[in-house]
Amino acid sequence: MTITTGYIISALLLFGIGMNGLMTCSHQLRKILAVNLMASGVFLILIVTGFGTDGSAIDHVPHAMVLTGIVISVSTTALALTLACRIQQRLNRSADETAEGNDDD
Amino acid sequence: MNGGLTGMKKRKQSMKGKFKRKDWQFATLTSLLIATLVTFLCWAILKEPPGEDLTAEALAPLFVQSGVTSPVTAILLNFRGYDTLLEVMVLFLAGLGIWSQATVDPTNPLVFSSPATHPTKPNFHGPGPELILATLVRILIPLMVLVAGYLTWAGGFQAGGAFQGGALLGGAGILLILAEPQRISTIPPALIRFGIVLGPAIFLLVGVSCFGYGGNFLQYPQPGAGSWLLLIEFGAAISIGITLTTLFVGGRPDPKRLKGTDQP
Amino acid sequence: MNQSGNLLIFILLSSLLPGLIIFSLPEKSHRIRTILNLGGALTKLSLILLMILGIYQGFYYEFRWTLFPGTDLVLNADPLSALFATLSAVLWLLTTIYAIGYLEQSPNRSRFFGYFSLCVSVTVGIALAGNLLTFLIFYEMLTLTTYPLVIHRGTPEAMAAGRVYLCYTLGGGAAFMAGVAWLTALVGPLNFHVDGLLLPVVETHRVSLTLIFILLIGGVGVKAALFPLHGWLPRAMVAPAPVSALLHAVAVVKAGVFGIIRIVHDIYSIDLASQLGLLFPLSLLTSLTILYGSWRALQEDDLKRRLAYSTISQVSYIALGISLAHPLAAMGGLVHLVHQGIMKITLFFCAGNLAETLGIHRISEMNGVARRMPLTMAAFSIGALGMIGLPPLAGFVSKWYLGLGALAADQGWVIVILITSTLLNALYFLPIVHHAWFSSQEHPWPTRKAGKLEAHWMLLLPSLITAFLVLIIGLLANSEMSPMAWARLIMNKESLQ
Amino acid sequence: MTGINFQSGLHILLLSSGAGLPLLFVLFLWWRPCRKTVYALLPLTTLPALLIVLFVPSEVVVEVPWFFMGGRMGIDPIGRAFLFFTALVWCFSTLFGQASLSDDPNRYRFFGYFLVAMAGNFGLILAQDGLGFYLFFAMMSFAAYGLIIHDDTPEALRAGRIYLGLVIIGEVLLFAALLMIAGMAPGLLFSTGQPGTGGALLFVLLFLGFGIKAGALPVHFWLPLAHPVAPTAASAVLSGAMIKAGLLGWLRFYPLGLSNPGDYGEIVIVLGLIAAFYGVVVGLGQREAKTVLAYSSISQMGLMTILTGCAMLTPTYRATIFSVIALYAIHHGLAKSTLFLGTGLLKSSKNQYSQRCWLTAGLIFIALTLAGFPFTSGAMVKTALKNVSGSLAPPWSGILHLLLPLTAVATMVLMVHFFTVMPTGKASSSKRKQWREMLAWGAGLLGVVAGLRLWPEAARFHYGILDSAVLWNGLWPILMGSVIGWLIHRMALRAEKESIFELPPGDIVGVEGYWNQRKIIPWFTSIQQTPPGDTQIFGTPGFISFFSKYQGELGKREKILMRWKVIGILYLTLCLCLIVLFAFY
Amino acid sequence: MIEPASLAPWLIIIPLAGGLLAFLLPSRSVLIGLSATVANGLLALAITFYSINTIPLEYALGGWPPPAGILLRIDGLTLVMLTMTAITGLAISIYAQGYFPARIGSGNGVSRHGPQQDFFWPLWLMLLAGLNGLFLAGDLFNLYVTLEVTALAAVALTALSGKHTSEVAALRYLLVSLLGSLSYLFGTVLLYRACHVLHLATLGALIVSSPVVWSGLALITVGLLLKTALFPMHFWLPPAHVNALTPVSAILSALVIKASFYLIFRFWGDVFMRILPLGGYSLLGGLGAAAVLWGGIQALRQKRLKMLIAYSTVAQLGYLFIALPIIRHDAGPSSRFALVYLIISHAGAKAAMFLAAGNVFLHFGHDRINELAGVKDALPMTSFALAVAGVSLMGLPPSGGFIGKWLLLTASFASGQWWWGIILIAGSLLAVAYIYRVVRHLFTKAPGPSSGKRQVARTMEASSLFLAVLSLVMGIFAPLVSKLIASDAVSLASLLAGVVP
Repeated sequence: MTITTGYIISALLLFGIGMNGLMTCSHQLRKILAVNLMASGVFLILIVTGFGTDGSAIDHVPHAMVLTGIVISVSTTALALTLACRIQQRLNRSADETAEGNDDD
Repeated sequence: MNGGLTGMKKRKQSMKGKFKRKDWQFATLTSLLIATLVTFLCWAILKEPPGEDLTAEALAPLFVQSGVTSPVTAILLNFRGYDTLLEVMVLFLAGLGIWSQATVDPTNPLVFSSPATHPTKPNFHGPGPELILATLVRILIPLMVLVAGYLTWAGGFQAGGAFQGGALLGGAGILLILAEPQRISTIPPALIRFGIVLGPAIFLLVGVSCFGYGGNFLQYPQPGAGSWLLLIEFGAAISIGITLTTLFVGGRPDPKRLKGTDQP
Repeated sequence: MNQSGNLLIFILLSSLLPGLIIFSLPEKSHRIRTILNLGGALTKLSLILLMILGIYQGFYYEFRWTLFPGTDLVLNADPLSALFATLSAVLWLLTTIYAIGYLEQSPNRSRFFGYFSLCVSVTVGIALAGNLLTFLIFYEMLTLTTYPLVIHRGTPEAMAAGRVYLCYTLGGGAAFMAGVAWLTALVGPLNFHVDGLLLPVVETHRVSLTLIFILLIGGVGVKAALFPLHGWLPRAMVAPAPVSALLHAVAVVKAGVFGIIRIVHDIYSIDLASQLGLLFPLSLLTSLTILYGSWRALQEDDLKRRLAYSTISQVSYIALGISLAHPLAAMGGLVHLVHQGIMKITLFFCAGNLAETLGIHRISEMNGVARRMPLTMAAFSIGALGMIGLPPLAGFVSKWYLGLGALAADQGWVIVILITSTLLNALYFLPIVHHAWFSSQEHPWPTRKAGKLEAHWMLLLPSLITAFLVLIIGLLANSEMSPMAWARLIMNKESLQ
Repeated sequence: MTGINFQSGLHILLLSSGAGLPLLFVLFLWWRPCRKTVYALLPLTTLPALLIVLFVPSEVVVEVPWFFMGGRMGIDPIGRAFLFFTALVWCFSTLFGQASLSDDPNRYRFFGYFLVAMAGNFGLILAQDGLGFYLFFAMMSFAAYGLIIHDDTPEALRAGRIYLGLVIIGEVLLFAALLMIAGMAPGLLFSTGQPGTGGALLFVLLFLGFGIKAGALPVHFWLPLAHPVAPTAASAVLSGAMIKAGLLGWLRFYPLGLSNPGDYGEIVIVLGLIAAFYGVVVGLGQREAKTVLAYSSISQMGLMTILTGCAMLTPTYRATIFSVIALYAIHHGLAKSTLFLGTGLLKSSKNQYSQRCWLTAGLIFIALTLAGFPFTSGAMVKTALKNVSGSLAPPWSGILHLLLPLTAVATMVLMVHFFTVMPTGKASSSKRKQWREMLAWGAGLLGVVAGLRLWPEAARFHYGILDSAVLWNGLWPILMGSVIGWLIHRMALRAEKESIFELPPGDIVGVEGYWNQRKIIPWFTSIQQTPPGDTQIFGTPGFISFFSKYQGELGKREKILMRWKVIGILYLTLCLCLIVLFAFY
Repeated sequence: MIEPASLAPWLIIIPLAGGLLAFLLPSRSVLIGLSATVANGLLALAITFYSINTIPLEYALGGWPPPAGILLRIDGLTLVMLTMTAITGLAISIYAQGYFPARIGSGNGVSRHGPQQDFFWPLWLMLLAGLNGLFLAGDLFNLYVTLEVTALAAVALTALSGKHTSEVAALRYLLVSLLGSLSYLFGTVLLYRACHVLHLATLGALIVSSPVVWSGLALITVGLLLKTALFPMHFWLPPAHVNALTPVSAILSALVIKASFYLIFRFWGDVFMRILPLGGYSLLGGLGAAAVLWGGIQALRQKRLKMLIAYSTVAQLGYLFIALPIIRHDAGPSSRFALVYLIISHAGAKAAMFLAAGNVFLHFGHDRINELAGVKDALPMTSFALAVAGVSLMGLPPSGGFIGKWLLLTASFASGQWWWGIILIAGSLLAVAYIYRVVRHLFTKAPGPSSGKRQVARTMEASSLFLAVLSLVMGIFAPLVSKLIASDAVSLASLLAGVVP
């Protein structure tokens, strides 16, 4: 019982930290990383759900769900990062133009 | 990618001063709320008596019909095959979304190396550290492909499968991109598109063909289920590999580049 | 028993279809548009006459379309709805002729006539509505179809008037919807022909029934231009003459009063309403409106605004008749529905003629106008005298029965109201007639083309016909086919049921 | 209507054409091409009325259910008498008017109104039910307005406006009265025997309603204003026939409406008396001939009011008193209209001396008949009046016995004053027109002379036997009146004024100026530009101004909501709230 | 006779296959896209027609019985949503087919807009597949995956327009939907821990109220509320809907928003109704009421037409949430029918309005409300579509919106919660105010000659008009829809047997 409680508590902590990061950081990249943290927290709990009382894995459905979840979070993170990069490139390009114009920035 | 991000950091400092005071209050309030939520969840989950596992009991007798020994793969491809189909579609969708975003020219040094590290040498192929990379590519890539193949095949009876194999292939792809951008960029985009579409298409076709055998959608004919799954596994692995590489590149190949106009 | 419900649908479609077709017509296809308009009007009239014959022989028409088990749209024809439907159909035919003449060269006529026919089909819909939900639907659609007509000219004042019009009518519509919803929640579907709908609920929900009554009358009162809610009517006079003629004298205003009649007679039934003590405040309000309308009409120099205020006061006669809770008074009110419609539309036609041919808008410019346009002014005078309530004309008949009903319901004070309002009517109508006939011309007017009629024949004919109708209805008040006899039939049917 | 023989068919035709023919002529007048011919045939319009009087028996009643609330036309004894002199008066006035207005530019308009008024007058006499009576009464009153303001002079317009105001008030009062009566006697039929249950309010309404038309005291002031301004034919008809309609109204409605008319009889008699003397006193103060005649009509109507009072007091003698009233009406109607026609003639006979003396002789004769000179219809009416007053209850018979001769004196005084202010010819008109007017006037004179003789009813009052007492009773009031009149004239001559004291015509109406200064009427009908959208309860400008005030505020709120931090907190609080709600469910 | 349930998977297969093909052959993407949408439309109608009186149906994917395999569930609500998505999607595709050439033809070359068209169709088809999958899904985790597919496709479509603002909005939208779906996933996990079953029907029957279940349902609900942009958390909707391409913003506001609301309605109105607290319903209702008022007021403030329409979406969503407490308290099917009617008519009207706004923007180059005077002469059909859609949004008869509002009003009064009724009426008055701001310009005369730049294709105007008229005359189809919903109520009655009123 103790192994799973340890996993559960750490998973919840991960989820909490991830959510806190998502809500408080204003930097795009930090937000995306925070989302990943949350996702991993959820996946950890999902895995633990499959474990029986004596730590041996009885139910494999959560494991399948974790696999699906991981792939989904990879794709969403990829899309998020691309968007973040394009926004940043556009900001830099406009920042450079303004930099040449006036150098206060 | 990190080249772009450094610019972002620069702009960040200038704004820092303005939000100092108010941020602090929001931050503490949010963390306080999250803390309460997490503690409540801990309490709830731990208090929970283990209920009897309906799905596991229902699944146990059916594993033998799944055509695959490893329970996870059985669930993944057979019992909840529809989920996996959609999951592959999600990956395809991510690739689609990234391709719709922008065009990227892999050979352009600015993209993959930040100016700070390689200010002087525009060309990538000179002697020195690149030599290590070149040899690595020559040795590792074939090995990675072999292991990926094994992993995908091993999925049938132990942990492994399409996604793990695909991930490995993706890694090989990224290595190739970093080492040989010119060679990679010569691949015609149509081929890349076909590669990406291959996996999901096979999965879909197999599912539809089940109708032919008189079953529901994704209901593989009983005796040969294993071989159908294997077919899906390999198709998926290949397209996952290619998709992951395009996800890393971050855009669709630049049509101008391919028409032989060599400006960077 | 749906003997021939589709007759009712044909009546509705006979103006709906031409309207939709006209919308799509290009601007210059004048001929087709006129044919469609007049054809629609004539078919509608003949169908309604057919319906009246049917009703006479005790035919029962009903058209039922169930939206949802428990809420269904019902159209059926009873004498009261036949009365209002005939009035709208007849006056629509005349106003269409008038409008064709009036809008000779003006822009976007297809849009105008499209909305015009839609509006009439909605009015007939209101007339034929079988339950309160159908009435609510058509009532709200009336706002939709009349708004574009009010702002037809597109000038800033028209837009401002349109805005005020929308505020009032939609506010009223919302209140009405709330009331109807609340009542349906309490009692279930509210069919007009089922008696004693509210009886089971009277003891327990006395307060909410009163609140609902206030909501319903408030909602319908906006269109019936009761006192606090009448602000939109004078301002809507910026609309072209045919609009103010048909809509603000007949269709929109009468729909409001028709609503009051339905609510008091068919939903609440007279004895329940009086038992709840609702009718006396209503009669007070309507009397207040009568006096206020006439008093404000006195102070208006613009002709159409004066007529608008007089409409406000005249319409409240009908509501007063209904609120006196006596068959005679109700008969007076019902027949005034027809009489006032015809008289007021004559006045608006003549006002339109004056504005169109001589460009006269203000009463002070009307000195000696009868010499220049004798026929129009004759019609105007007949209409005006009728409004005052001189014996041979239609106005007297309804005032007479209102008085009788008031006396029979021992509400003597109502006669004082009738008298003061007749005096006020005289005070604001007779000077117009006097200046027109007897004083000399002060303003230069466009010269009259030799040999031609004083105004376009299409403008003149409707006004003369309606003036003649006023005379005939007044004189032949007792004959079988007159509105008076029809009102009597309604009352007998009411008391019979 | 089936099975009626030819004769009753004729009666029905006559009855309906009594009021119908004049209206028909109005339509033809309106139609431009045949105006000339219609103008020539104008006198024919009174023919059907005369025929009705002569031929139609009184029990024939035309029932027309579809006509305006069920019209009933018929002729009863009073009606016949009234119709007799009304028809004659309208006939003579038409002849006179046709001649005098032959060259007037808007004569067709005048005769349009003239014929409508005529139709109204005949109609109200023939009508056998309240509503019919009210309908024709209104038609007549409103048409008379057109006659009064025919000359378009400022005074005419002023008189017209006052007349119209009073007429409308009268209409409204009668409307209320009829409603009350209709409540009691549903069909409003005059023939029904049982009495009504109306009280004081109904009496006041009826008295004032018809009093306006009959020139009863408080509401008489339109008469002296209207007569001088109206053309001669119109004023003749106005005072000759139209005033009597008010009287007929009283006679018809009092028995129908009032529960016991008796207790109002005294008031009516007193008012009648006051009117009789008041008319003469104020008449003396006038300078214009027609105004004097108007005031004499008021005093004569006062006498007739007394008679109605007597009828109300003694219901048993009602029939006889009614016939006496009828006689008086005939006598006064014919005399007064001929007087008016004569004054009109005098005005336009500038230099035909012979014609003038003929006229003056005729006028003097009529004045005498009015005053009750023996052997004339006046004497006969005076004796009838005395009989009636004799039959009254003690207190009133004595008073009337005393006062009646005095009224005769007063009338004579007024007549004398009338001759002193008789107009001298101002304008001369063409020979042919002059001749036709004289013809009309002559017919009138003949009517006055022979009128009552023809009337069968009159035989009962043993007309003019030669015993001395009756002669003296007839003569002394006239002599005394002429002496007083002459004395007053001399006093006026010494003071170089036409009359001893000056009174504006329409005595109490002078007060109207008072109203104008006080700005009561102007405020009431002031035409000022109303503020746009008078009650701005729902006016959206209010809503928009309120809204724009908070514009900035709302914008800021929305921006705050845009930030992630805030959303995060809201998100978490919402989640926790849900959990708490779960817990407590 | 075709067995209706067997048609269900095709509703997912066809769009997926179309998406793959359109990506594979970019040059013929338009043809593939259109044919796939048409096929999907026909299929949806066919399913509705065949299974009208045999619902609710279930289709086991892969042939495995419920607790093991994944189930597709078809009941009245699903059929209605499928048909709505099919028809609206078809109209939007017809519009898009005309839209892209018009943008390309506008001179700044193929380079920028060419690929947009190629990528629009595959993304749209994937979104359609996601939506159909979501409506059909009968499995809790499967819902998560379909939700993810829809969200990803929507974000990619939003970012398609390539403008900086649309990319920022797309990223924010993505992060928001990630937060939403992760909470949803977490909720699902917790529910799985409690009952170890993913199949909705059995889950609904088995579930027992316990702290884990509370937190699971709370997380699911909050995640879905965030994705439906209910009042306090609506910040991401206006920028995303406004800066996207016109057909995309129509898809987003008419269909994507409805998907997450459908889930909330499925959970709160159907599956978990038995154990959800009454306080929860009134909380949602309260938030809905706040959304109606706040959305209306903000819509009044907007200067641009698209922003106004976006905020009107926020307001109209408020109505849907107000309906939840009424459904909970009202026994009969009428309030349920009313909610469905509001959803359908809003979808039609909102899509029509966005398409019309797109036409205006395309033709005039701007959509500032105060300078819309010349619209009537330049684009008659579009102005008529705007007016008709406005009427339907206001909820004036004969539109479907009116019938929905009317039934909701009567249900709220019948169930004694009159305050929802008052909010409904206040909301419709606010709607009148902000719609009036737009419609008013249709009747004023254009000041100068209309300087329209680009010619708007007839099909584009026709499709927006078709949608607007459809939502207007929705009243007539009522009996058909009521039959579907009525049968739902029956199947629900059994489930609710034990419900404490």
